[in-house]
Amino acid sequence: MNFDLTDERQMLQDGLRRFLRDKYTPDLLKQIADSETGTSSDVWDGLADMGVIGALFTEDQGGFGGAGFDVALVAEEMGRVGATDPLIDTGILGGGLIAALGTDDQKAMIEDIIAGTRQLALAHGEPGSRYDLSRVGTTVADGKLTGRKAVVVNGGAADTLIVSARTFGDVADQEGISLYLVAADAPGLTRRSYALTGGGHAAEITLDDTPGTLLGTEGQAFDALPTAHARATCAISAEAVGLMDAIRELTVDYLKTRKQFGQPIGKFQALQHRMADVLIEIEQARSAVINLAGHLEAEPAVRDVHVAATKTLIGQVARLVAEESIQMHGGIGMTEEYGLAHLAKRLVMVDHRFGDTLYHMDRFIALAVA
Amino acid sequence: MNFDLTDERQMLQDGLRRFLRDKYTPDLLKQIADSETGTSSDVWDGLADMGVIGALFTEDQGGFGGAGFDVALVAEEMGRVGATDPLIDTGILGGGLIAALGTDDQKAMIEDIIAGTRQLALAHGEPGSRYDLSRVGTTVADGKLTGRKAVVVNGGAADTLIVSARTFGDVADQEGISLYLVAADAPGLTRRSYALTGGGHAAEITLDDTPGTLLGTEGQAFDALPTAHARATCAISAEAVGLMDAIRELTVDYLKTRKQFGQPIGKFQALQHRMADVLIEIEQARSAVINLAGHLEAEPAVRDVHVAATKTLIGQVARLVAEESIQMHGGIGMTEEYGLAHLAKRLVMVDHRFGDTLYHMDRFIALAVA
Amino acid sequence: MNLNYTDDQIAFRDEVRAFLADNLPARLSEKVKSGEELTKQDHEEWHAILNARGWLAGNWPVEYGGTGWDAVQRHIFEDEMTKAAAPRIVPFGIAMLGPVLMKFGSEEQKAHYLPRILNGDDWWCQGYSEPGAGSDLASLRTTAVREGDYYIVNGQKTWTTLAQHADMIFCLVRTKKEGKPQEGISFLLIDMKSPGITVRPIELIDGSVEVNEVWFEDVRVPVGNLVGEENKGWTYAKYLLTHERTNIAGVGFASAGLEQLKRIARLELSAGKPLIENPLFAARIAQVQIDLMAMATTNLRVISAAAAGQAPGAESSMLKVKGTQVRQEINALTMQAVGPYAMPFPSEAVDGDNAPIGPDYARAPTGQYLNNRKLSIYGGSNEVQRAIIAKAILEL
Amino acid sequence: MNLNYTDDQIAFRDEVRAFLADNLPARLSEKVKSGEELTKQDHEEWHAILNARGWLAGNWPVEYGGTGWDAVQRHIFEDEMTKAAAPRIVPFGIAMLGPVLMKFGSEEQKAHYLPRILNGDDWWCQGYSEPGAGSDLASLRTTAVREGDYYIVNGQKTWTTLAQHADMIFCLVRTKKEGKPQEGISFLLIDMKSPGITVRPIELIDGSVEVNEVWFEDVRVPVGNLVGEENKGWTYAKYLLTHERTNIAGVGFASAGLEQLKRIARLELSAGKPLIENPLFAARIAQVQIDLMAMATTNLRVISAAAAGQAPGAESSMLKVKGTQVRQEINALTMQAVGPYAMPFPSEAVDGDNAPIGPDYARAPTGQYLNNRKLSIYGGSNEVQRAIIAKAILEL
Repeated sequence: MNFDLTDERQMLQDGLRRFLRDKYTPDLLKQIADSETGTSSDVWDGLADMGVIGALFTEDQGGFGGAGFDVALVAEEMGRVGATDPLIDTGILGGGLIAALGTDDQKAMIEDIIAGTRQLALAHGEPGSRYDLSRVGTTVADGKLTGRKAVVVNGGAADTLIVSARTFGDVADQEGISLYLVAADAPGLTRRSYALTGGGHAAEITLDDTPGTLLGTEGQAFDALPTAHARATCAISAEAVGLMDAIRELTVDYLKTRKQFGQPIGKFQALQHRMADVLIEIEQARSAVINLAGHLEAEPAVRDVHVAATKTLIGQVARLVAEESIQMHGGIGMTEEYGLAHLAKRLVMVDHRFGDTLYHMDRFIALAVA
Repeated sequence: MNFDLTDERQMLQDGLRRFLRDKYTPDLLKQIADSETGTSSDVWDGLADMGVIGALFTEDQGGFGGAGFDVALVAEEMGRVGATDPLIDTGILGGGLIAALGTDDQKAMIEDIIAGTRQLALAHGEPGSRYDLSRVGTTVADGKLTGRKAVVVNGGAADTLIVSARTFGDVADQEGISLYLVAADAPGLTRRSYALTGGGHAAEITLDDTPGTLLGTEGQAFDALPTAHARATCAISAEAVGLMDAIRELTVDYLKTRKQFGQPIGKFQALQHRMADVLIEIEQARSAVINLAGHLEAEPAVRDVHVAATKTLIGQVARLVAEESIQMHGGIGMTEEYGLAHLAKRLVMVDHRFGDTLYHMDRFIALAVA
Repeated sequence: MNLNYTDDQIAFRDEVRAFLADNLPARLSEKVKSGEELTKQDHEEWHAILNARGWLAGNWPVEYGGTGWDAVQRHIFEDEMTKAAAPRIVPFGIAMLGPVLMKFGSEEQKAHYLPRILNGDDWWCQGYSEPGAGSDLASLRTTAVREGDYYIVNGQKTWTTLAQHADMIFCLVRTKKEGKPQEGISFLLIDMKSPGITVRPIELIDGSVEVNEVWFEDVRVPVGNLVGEENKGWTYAKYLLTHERTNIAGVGFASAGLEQLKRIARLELSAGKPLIENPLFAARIAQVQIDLMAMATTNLRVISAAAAGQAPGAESSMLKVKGTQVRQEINALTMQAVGPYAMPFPSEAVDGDNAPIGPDYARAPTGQYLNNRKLSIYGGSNEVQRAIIAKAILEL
Repeated sequence: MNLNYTDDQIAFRDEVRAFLADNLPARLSEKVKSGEELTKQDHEEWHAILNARGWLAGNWPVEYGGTGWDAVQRHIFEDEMTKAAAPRIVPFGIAMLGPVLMKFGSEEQKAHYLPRILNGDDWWCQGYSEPGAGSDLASLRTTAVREGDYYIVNGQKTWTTLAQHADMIFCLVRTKKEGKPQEGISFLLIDMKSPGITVRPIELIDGSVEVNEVWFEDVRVPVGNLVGEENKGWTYAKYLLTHERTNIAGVGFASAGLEQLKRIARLELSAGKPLIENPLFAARIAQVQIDLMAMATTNLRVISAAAAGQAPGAESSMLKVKGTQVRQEINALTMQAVGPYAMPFPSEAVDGDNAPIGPDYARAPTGQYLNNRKLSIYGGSNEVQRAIIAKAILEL
């Protein structure tokens, strides 16, 4: 039992933290927010150079990490500055699925991903599919895809999309789902990209007889999705803890400086106690992420208990931290200009990807209570 | 729209409050707690003399009240002193069912009830039936009852029991349930009486070929039970509000007098804010009881929405008030000797009669959400 | 004790309901339902319709052109307005300034301003908050120095709602620096077109622009624009605050929000079934519905006491806290109900120019959730309300 | 970062597990499972079994007859003990007084008292709290006045757990009235058989009798019973408090409680189905299980840091608060699970003489719920812990 970082991870953490601290100025955040894609190629190149994208892949896959604790470490640091770079979409979902299912030719793409020269997105969810992984209505005939994909994060900036489609079966069947690699500029593909509340962009994607290349076995792609989502859940949960730490720092600083009735509001006992409760819950969230990261490579039955437990707790604590921090700030916490707004919104929106507290509580009950 | 008491009710409230304040000394509470039956005939006679038992019955039934607001008023005053007298069991459940279902001969008993010379109990629940009103396994053949009845409040002191039994149908069917009047000293009836956590006594009752007299139509008694339970729920909810008021007073007094670190602990802002939240919830509970009392005579579909809503809220607020008040008292709140113990335990136990927060939340969802 | 309306009250409710059915433009109620921001013109249009019927100023006596309604009638009116998804009446002139002028204003001020409020000639905003003085109004720093027939005003106000539309602002300003901090405050009416006033909009967390910073640099205000006596402004402000507290629970908003939540939860599918049939989500809805049922009755108890002439006291603080909790919880559940389609940034999702992203009902909830964080902050934060309860009711 | 035990730790765990399987009397574990109060003889029997194996003093170094275990080993031992439903080791001699004597006691005191603690010759209790001095120990009023070779002790202690069984009490007493209130406190060992000591049991809300009031009236205590220096008792008390904080989260108790809850929820039927299949109740269980999973890891993080030599700081305050919340919630759910059979008064329901009222598993939950209200009150109330967190970690 050991909760210390290995030397390699400690180095990665130190370097990444320094890099992000320097890069992520308020100006950069604004510039990213105002950009067409919600990303910064400058930051992305830097991440690639430092080996941060590579840290999401195992040595077998051509990376130099890839374990749960690598994913968590990187994501937590990204969260700490409110970064919106699409590591989850390009690296974990896109790259992860190619690594899991791809032919040798297809896997060659991972080198580009690690080098930072390729952007991916997983176009899986559809209007009305909510968080159900097996609900796929997009059809495929002769390798041509037709359907609609919803809230595809990084879908506007990606040059390659991984698109799910139904080869056979009913709309909610696990059997019969196939994955395809689709070029963003393929015929019949239209995308409408828009800014997200939590930063970054997503796209609504329409496919109309759009050609794609099969990724993995036809009709048998489903099993790869829970694994990719477990890793993405670990990442977004760790990112949430980074966001919580940043928000906590901001709020504690504010409590120390903002004065009311002649003293810093942090001297008011009611706020002290509430902030103590917030801190306790953040530590709970941190431990939950450790649990998930440490079981990410475990057998699916064990792993999924931790996926469900961790994402439930993260969603709950995220709401508490965001709401309490805005409340303790008062009016200033409501303004877009102040640094809290972006962090708090990004934190709240964590609950809307890869299943919310409701979805995961139901899963946890099924897996671990009854 | 009017939230004032009528003159008659105001008089009843004033008189009853004065009577109970004078009667319910710590000595009396201890004397009742140590008694065989958990009751005081002295108090009971006084309640009868004041017309308090009669206030639970309509004029048609020989009483002088009987509306939801009468029930709530009386019960709230009883709660305010932590009284354990079996008004609910003898008056509302026992008397109410006889008034609803009895023959003219049987109804003559109500006069005795109002006069305070008769004690009743409803022996309906059975081991394992939990809060399900239709789950009856006690059998009846030729007017002789055989079975077990569980946690029959006032079952030890009652001279007459109203016992449910199944004439036909499956164990959980609403159809097929009959009610019988059974004398406490009837052959084949044994009772084991014991003290309750919230004060008063209950009994486990075993019936072995015990004779009873049919009350109402054979096999068709079920419909009377939800009505009787709605009235009992109104009473116990109002009693809970009385208990909450008493506990709040005790706690606020304690906060004003108990000193720590050189000042009354009521000056600590964290406790002030928590106590304010407690107060807000008590007002919610009070309003919930008004809602139920005001709809107790409404059609069952409307009434039952309020039964479910009110009992859910009461259970939640009861737990909050009991736990916060003990916590704010510290060690002294844990001792049996101090007045809080009895009140807090009685309040917590409210959730274990007539359906708990879980039961009523499920009911509310079925009746009012979907 | 009687929970039902009297026959007269029922007749009044029916009258209001019929009027709204006939006179509320569908275009406006659609905007309200979808959570779209209303323009100044929208508000003016609706005010004019109500004013034509004599129903704009529910809390004004008849002599000033108000309705003369009692608290129960006002409640019924507000309740019907909310149910019909009518735009809320902009409170600054009608609900806030009006009562202050009637009680403390000069005859000239009353004769001049009150009709202009009703007619929509003046759009008012409120200049209370300052940077560094939120719930702590006594530490106000904007100054007004008398020079002849004018006050010269310097300083900064913030959180000034809809100042970008305003013709006039009523302001708390400091006219004396000595003595207790509350004592040197005056209540001044200022023309927003005066030279030296700058308005800077503040973008809020949901992308909306409804509050502003207002700067005063050597702004000249005629002494005739002082309300009541100099240095007595704190008294008038407190009087106004108690009037601001009517409908503080927001029962109507909560009821409308709950209906919206249930509608969405019936349409959204989770694992192929309506979300509202998910027991855990149903329980969260049930919880807030149960809380709301109780709160609505607490609200009526307070209103009923007010109609009987009792002054609203710390009970309104309890309603404020519980009301915001209920509304914020409904907002959170509604945002949760729309699932991944809660993610698009509100201003992109709500903007009418593009086709909507996701289902129609998914456009508003995230913005509402974010924007309504303000409920527990403004109008006296919930922390301030708890302090009032502890002091005034518990006497701690 | 590695969540798994090392091979050595696994071997140790297996060794403990095997020992408990062979040596824990079933009679004792049955009592623990049913929530029955243990007698003094029960505790002594179990202490003797552990002492024979050399495992009674997990937190003592080997030289004093302890195990010399590190924090992880202690955690494994406690975890296995809880899983096996072994009686907890009575903490007053072993966990509390022992470390203080080792660090601050004289050689004579160590030589005399430490072996007697292990052998069960002395049953100790703790004399800290007084009426009017709960979390605020500095306002202590029991006095010890030196007269020749004796201190004369007068005053009153309260909440003295198991004093009715005790041979000895370690006490904080005031030996100086001047200066800061913390400065005049001394740490004294007192024979409970001394003339002038009166013990009065306090009946708790669940009917149990585990705490007492202890009066001292001119009690003569040899000066040799002073630990360390006069007026330095506050330092020793604080040292003891940090030691009391091990296992403060009560993860083992919570895990055992959760198992009990689930077992009951599988047996209880609601509407004909096991209660655990009710989605709302399942969600409440899930919530506390999720909280516990995270808390258990927080606990290991703190233990792991302690094993690496870091002093436990305010993290233990976080564990205290969360630990009590989790355990109290489990208690509340378990009481709810047993339904109407939660109503019989605990001492009647648990009393072994009569046949049980209701199902066997229904006897304990109400008493456990009521009794465990203490968790958030004693050992530094949760309010005190929040203050520590705010000060030590947040630096507010």
